[in-house]
Amino acid sequence: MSHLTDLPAWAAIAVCGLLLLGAAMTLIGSIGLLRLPTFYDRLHAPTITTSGGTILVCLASMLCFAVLQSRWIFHEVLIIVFITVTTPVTLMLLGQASLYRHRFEKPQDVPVKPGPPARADPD
Amino acid sequence: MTELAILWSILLAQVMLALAMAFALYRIVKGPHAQDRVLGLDTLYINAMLMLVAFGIRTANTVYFETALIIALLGFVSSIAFAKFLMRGEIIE
Amino acid sequence: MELILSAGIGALTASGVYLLLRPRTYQVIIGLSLLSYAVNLFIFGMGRLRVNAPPILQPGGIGDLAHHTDPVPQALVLTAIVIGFAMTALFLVVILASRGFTGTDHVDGREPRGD
Amino acid sequence: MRTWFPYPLLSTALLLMWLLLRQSVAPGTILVGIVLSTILAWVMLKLQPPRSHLRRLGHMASFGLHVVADIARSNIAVARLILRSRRQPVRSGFLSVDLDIEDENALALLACILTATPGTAWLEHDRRKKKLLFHILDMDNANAWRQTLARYEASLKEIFR
Amino acid sequence: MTEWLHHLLILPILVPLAVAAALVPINERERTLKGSIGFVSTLVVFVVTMILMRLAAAGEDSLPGDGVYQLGNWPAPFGIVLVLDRLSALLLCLTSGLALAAQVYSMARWHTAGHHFHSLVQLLLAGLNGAFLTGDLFNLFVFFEMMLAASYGLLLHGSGPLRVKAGLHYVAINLAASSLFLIGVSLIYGTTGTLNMADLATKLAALTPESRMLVETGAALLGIAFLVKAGMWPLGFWLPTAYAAATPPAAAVFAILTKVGIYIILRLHLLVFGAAAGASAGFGQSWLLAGGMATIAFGAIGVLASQAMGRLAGYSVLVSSGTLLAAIGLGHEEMLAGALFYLVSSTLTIAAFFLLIELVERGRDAAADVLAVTMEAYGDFDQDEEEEEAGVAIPGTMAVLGLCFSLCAVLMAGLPPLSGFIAKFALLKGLFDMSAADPAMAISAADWTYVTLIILSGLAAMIAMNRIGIRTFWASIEGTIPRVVIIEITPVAVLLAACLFLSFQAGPAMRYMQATADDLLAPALHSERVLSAPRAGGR
Amino acid sequence: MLTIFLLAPFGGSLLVLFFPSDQRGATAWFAGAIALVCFLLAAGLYPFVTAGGVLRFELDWIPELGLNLTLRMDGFSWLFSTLITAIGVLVVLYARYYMVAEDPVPRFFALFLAFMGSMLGVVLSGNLILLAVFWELTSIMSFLLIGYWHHNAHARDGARIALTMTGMGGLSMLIGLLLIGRVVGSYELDAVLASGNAIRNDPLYLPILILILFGALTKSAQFPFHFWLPHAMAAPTPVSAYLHSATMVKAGVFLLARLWPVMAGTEAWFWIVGLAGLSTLLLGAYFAIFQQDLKGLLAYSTISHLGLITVLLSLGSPLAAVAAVFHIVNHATFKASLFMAAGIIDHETGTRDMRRLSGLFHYMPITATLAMVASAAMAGVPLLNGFLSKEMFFAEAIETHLVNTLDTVTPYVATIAGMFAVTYSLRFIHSVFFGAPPADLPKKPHEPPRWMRAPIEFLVLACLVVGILPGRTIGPFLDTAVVSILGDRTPDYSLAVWHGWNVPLIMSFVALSGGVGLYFLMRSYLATGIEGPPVFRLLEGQRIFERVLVTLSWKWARSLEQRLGTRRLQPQILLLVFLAVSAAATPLFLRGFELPSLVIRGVDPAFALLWAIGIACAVGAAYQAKFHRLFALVLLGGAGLVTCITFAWLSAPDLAVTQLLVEIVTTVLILLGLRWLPKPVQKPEPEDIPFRIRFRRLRDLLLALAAGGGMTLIAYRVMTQPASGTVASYFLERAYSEGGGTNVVNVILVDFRGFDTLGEIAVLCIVALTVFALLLRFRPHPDSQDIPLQQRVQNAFDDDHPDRNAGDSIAEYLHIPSAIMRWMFPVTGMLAAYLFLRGHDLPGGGFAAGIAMSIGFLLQYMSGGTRWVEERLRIHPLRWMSLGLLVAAATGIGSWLFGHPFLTSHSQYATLPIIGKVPLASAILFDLGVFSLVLGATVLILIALAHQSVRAPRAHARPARTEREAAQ
Ligand code: NA
Ligand code: NA
Repeated sequence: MSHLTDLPAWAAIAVCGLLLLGAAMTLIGSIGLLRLPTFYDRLHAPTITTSGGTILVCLASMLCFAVLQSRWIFHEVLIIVFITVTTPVTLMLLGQASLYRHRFEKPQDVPVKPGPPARADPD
Repeated sequence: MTELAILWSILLAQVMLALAMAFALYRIVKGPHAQDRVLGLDTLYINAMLMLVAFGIRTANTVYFETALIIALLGFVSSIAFAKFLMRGEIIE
Repeated sequence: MELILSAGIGALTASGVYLLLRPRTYQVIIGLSLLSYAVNLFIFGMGRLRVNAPPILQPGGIGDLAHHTDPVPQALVLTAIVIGFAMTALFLVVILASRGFTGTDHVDGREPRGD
Repeated sequence: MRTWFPYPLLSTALLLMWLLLRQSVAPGTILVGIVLSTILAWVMLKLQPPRSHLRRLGHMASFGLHVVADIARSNIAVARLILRSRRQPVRSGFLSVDLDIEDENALALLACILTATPGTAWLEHDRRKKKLLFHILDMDNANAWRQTLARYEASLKEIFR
Repeated sequence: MTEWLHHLLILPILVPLAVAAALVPINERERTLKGSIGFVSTLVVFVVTMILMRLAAAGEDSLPGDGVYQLGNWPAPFGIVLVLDRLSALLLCLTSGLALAAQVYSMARWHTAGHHFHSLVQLLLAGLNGAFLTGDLFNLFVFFEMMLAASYGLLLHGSGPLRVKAGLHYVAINLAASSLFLIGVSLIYGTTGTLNMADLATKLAALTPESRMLVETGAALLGIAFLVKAGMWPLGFWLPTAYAAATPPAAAVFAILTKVGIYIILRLHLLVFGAAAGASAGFGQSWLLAGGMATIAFGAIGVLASQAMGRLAGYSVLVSSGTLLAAIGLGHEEMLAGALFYLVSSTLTIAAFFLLIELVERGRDAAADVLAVTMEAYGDFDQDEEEEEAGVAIPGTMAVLGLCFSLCAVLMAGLPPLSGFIAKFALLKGLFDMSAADPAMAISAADWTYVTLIILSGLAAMIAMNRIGIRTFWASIEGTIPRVVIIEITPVAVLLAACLFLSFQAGPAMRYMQATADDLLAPALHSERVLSAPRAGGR
Repeated sequence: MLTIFLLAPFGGSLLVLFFPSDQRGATAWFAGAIALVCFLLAAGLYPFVTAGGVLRFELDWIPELGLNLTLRMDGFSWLFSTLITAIGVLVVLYARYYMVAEDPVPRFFALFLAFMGSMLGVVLSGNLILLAVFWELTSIMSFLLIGYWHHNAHARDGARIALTMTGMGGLSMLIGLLLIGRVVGSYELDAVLASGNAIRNDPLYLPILILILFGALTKSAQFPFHFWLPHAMAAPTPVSAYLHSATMVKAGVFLLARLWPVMAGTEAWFWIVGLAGLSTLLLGAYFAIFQQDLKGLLAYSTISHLGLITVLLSLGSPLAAVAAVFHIVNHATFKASLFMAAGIIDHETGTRDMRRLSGLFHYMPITATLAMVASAAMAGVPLLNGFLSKEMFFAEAIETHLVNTLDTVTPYVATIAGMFAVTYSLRFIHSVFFGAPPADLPKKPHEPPRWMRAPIEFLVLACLVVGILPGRTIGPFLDTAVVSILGDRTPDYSLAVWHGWNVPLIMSFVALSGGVGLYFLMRSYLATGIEGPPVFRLLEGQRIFERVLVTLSWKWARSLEQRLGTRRLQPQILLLVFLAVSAAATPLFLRGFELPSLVIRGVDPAFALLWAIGIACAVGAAYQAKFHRLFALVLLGGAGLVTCITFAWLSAPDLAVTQLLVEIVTTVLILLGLRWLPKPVQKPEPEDIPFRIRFRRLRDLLLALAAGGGMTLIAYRVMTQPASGTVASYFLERAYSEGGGTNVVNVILVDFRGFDTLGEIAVLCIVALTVFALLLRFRPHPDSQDIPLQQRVQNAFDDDHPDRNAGDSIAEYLHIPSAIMRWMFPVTGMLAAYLFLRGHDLPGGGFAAGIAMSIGFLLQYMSGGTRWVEERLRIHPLRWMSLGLLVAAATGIGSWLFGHPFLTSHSQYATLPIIGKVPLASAILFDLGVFSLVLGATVLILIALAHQSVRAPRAHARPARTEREAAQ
């Protein structure tokens, strides 16, 4: 079902290794999401996936196709770049939204707004 | 032999990625905050994207790359829409 | 593969239908979306399932069903997705308008008596 | 030149993206890429994004390498933290630091870097007070993070000036 | 020359589509311009469909390209083909005629009630024409959706709580039905490997039992989807509410919407599940019969129970649907021509009635303040109150309205001598004649039930129209005379005149219907025509 | 000739409509002239119909259905035609004076002439269906005539009841006639009249008989369908005079006589017709005695006399038939004159109430005399025409026709009815013209105008002449009529005044003396002034009928409508799903569905896990959609993502791409909408949920499981079945060589089945327009008009701090993210361009590109807000849409130039300098149209929805501006 057997052994090992490592990092990231106790802690978990996991898996893919098609082209780079650029947006917005909600609901748990002191009960 | 090893390791990688997706789903279901669910969904998207890349390696076919690329570039749009909704109660002001 | 996918289609259908029968407009729109996933997958399945046989030919090549999956259901699903998207948008706006006029999100435009 | 290519860096990046996507460096592809990236840059002109003037591209490369190394290190660190978290709960917390960067693009880049680095999460930046609130997973490393941030700040100020 | 004539087949779809597209960016302030363009477009379509009907009447051989138009020059069953025969030509003509009337009517005031009215009418026209013309099941779905989407737009035209509530139900039910449509079509593709109706007809007899079972399942689901559109009891409760809530010109065009469902059922029933279908012949007939009869009964009850004319008209649509469905379900070939005649006559009548209702109700004094409330409820004219064209209170307005109303009543009740009567007479004659040649074949209980229902539904219409007519025209003499613009009453008059024409020219009309019925009863010829049509040019 | 005869009244009717309404005289003269012409024509046609002659005329109408305009005049129809036209002339003349100047007479005379024409049509029809046509026309016209004074509630009621009753009868008769047509094989009267035996021996005879009799008896106001007739009195008197004498009610007996040769003579006929006739004869006469209204009395007398005619026809003997025909004529003459007399009395005194009238002889002696003669004819006094036919009736009544009770009682009933007739006739005369002078009449009575009386004079003269010299006057005409019905069965009969002392004469004597006696016996009772007969007064047919009608057609109909239908959505969808499941299950069940053996082959654990997630998402979304909307939306996204991965996994990269993009837009769309929905209801405690709701949920759950299970079974069944030869091979073989692309899916979309795509983008266009139009009229509910809570809190925070400006919170929130999001715009554009250009060869295409680009716009809206974006970018979604649809259509039309059908694709490669080979498939142009439309439509939908936030809080301030903004 696949032409992966056409890979030379070194490449095959490298591809498999990178892929497994990437998958493992991703899994660890998700475990973090599963295990970490607070939202702000969990906010860190996906970054393992987006940095470690994505880079490793994409490297595996690049290597694989580069060897298979004998062309040194890495369009997976785009995935890495895009993920790196877009994830912060999500996380920043989510983190701030969470912060706002916490300040509104349980102000004692989170730091007040840097700058002027926030009212405990804004409404 | 190599063939078998390759297949097994890719399969293992895919199962790990699927498990990662399952954990993300757990976070979606468990919450407890809305932001946790959104974070879970975002992670689910990224895991799914990696799953696709892995699938591309497994089938040695590059046509699945576009989907992964689009997740990478545009997958965050729904997440930030959620985030903005949580923050402001509406997403376009 | 077939078993898993059919079970998935069944679950999506059942969830969608259940929501379709519920009284809140939001439930109905989520139900319609789920149902449209199920239907799209069903149409897709009618071309039989194949792994790694996308209907993309080698340049200059002539395809056949032995090496490629059936492209027709895929084309149908694409059309169905687009139409489904359009209809979701329309339905959404209709339920918003209904809410605006009636004040309730009940599908009948008024809260049920005695419930 | 400015009228044709209002954002040279953007145009270049877009062209590069185009070439990567098309997986080809044939003259035709390049030509189409140049046309497209030029058009898109013109459209971008209407959105009036903040402009930045980049200096010292050499410095940028070394900065990049540093960042990659940092990311790799924290990946491992955080992975370990997660895996042991059941036995030994993480000690996380908020950190507020002064951040004296004005350039929006530099700030955006910093945000990307910090977010891409596991263990830190950019939360809130106050433009007026020039303070950044971020969250770190391992409070034991708080000082290390402060130093890293200061280093990044300095580098970015070098580059965006 | 013939080459160019061939393209006539696609014009009924293409002209309104392109015109609609062109109308979209024109500013809404230029409503008259938009309306005029739309009118010209519909007129062109009407003329084209008239030509097509004339050609079809002369026989399929005289049609360009044998009446088959291969889109993209791909032959059936691979590509999508448009198939013109007497039946589709008839319905095309009817559709564009109705659209023309509705369009003229709307230009007096209703097109100001919201945006993009004329585009939506054009798109509805394109969708309807496509549904009547296409020979491909999935393409039928697409045109169905086009038609439905446009009908959603037209139903919601003018907005307001009543329309929106009705629209919500209408959309929800039709979306569910569309899912069934998709499931049915894909199931049929999955088992037979084809989407072309004519091709399907040839394949059905040779299917394995398993495949047959699955195809029948698909067909059953398709049937439900069409029956929802046709308003069969108990799937059509949405219809009276929705039709009554729509603006008059929209409702008038909607008169043909239910007929699309019936058209497809008729087509598939005779083409695919005809005698040549082997073990599947006559599939679902008893369901149609029972459902159709229940629909007549329910429609008649609703007609009696209606206080408002809009609902009455909506229920009349149901009666009309039920009559046709049950006629198909009875399976007497002799009734087919009568059924087609009935279809045309009842559609024209109901459309005219929908247009008339608003004119009549405008003048009702007692209802004036109620109307004001409904105006509020409908949200009419709350924003776009433009300079109203001077409503000329033509002398004898009430007389003209009364005359039109009486004609509608006579037509709807099936009283002589108008086409409503002729239609019912033709149906019943077909029913009684079916076994006259063979004395052993008695009139069955189902036949008697059908006859009774037809008669009773006519009676119900008579009683209800009588009641409402007396209340409106006789009891409230003090009511203000409604301000009716000539271009509002003209479409009504023209539609009714069409019924009169149909009554006096019933002979030629029946000949056409009979020829149509003969076509439909020869599905093998149809299939062969579709599948063996030559491709244009050397490709 | 016959056509002119028939067309004249209808044509005249149309012309009369155009007379000005104040020209009473001219209108009447014109109408009278028409009627006179008709009468003269009829008279002139007499030579053609003597001695069994028949005049025929045939014009094709619907030969396919055996329905032609066959007109046929024989002696009988000639007699009727003459009667109709002659009395028509007289009534017009009478009406000229009767109608007051204010009445809009053109309408009256138009209806009158049309009615006359319809009645002529009934008698002249040579085709049964044509007869039915005219029959119903008489019902409709009489309805309009009775309701002529529609401002009067009685007139409206009377008209309605008349129409309902006779209309019902007509419908029933139609079925009967259709059945005759089935038996005979033709509707032509000649053929039918020749097939008497076939009809009587057919198993369908009884249904035919019942159906036709129902029609005839209702029309002739026979018991128990008689009650509409008295109420028809609300009509202007000329109308009553016409309807009750020569027309309308006579149509029923006309039909009985017309079909007498083919239907009569059987036991069933005898019983049904006889029983109806006898009871009508007796009851009508009895009721007539007790009426207080002059016209009411005459109406019941009409009913009674029609009963008499019916009895005669029921007997089945030719002699009786002769008597029937004779009495039809006689009754017409005296009844018309009596009605006119009653009208004059009404006209001159202002009332028809016998309690108020008396002693009028003094004021109008001539009218009184005329009325007396006419009533004498009605009572059957010798030397008047009524006496003759009544004698014939008595003679037939004592004959034995069939041995049964009915036949035995006939003579007694006949005598008693005769007695009653004398009584009411006497009452009519005595109470109106004799006695003390009238006290408080609305008007002072005097003789009517000369010409108003003329018709009565003429008719009374006819009564006398016929009564004295029957053989010389009516004899030959009656003979002509009778021969045409009976043919060679025509019996010998004599029309002499004196037949010697025989039983009928004794019966007449008994009736006369008994009647007079009865009148004087009852005077005291009648003087009490109670309206209606004792006992029966309480049993008023009309009221019962009204009750039944209201109950059936209103109360029951309404409750049935509610029971059998619903206006709620949930039951409708429940039914839909239930029927769909049943419909799909039926073939499976009937054809023996067998589950294919479960073959677990190639199960991929990752795929299985993927779907475990998908299923969990779906079920979770179903569970949460009511109480946690956001949660459900997240889960919906999860299910969509799994669907997307599945498409990619199973060799459908195009689907994966499209599904993903649509998924994103849909999520954003629903989030945009969430703001306008009310707060979700609070989740109740489980024990608080009533049983009814639990039951409903369980029921819905079971149905949903059935639907889902069914889909699973069918899907599995088909997917495990080997594929049959599909059309797909054709596409795979030709996609590159003839379609010019390697991505077969895209080639199908833009070439093989490009027409689908054209339709699909049209759908998108329609929806966008609808959404846009609907949102322009969007009125947010007051609850959601305010800005959301979060924003209020944040705005308050900004306001409360002196060092912050309004809007700082959001600005800070988006500060860095928006910098990144802005740079994403050109990147998205590049992606769209890429997706678009590779579509024909690799996954992508116009649709995907369009959606991707619209997401680019969406991002800018999210980061900068509506105003910010629209100050910088001028987006014209409507133009994009229009352009897209036009380009796609124009590309299709382009192929006409090459002599090919619409949408034929032309692909070739052009070699350009530097760029090299470029594919120039017209399909790409088509795809460009798709791109443009999708971009425009998606952006329009999203922006229109987003604009509500801008517009809502200030909806009243500046609605126009935001509309304009949205329109751009
Ligand atoms: Na980070
Ligand atoms: Na008196």
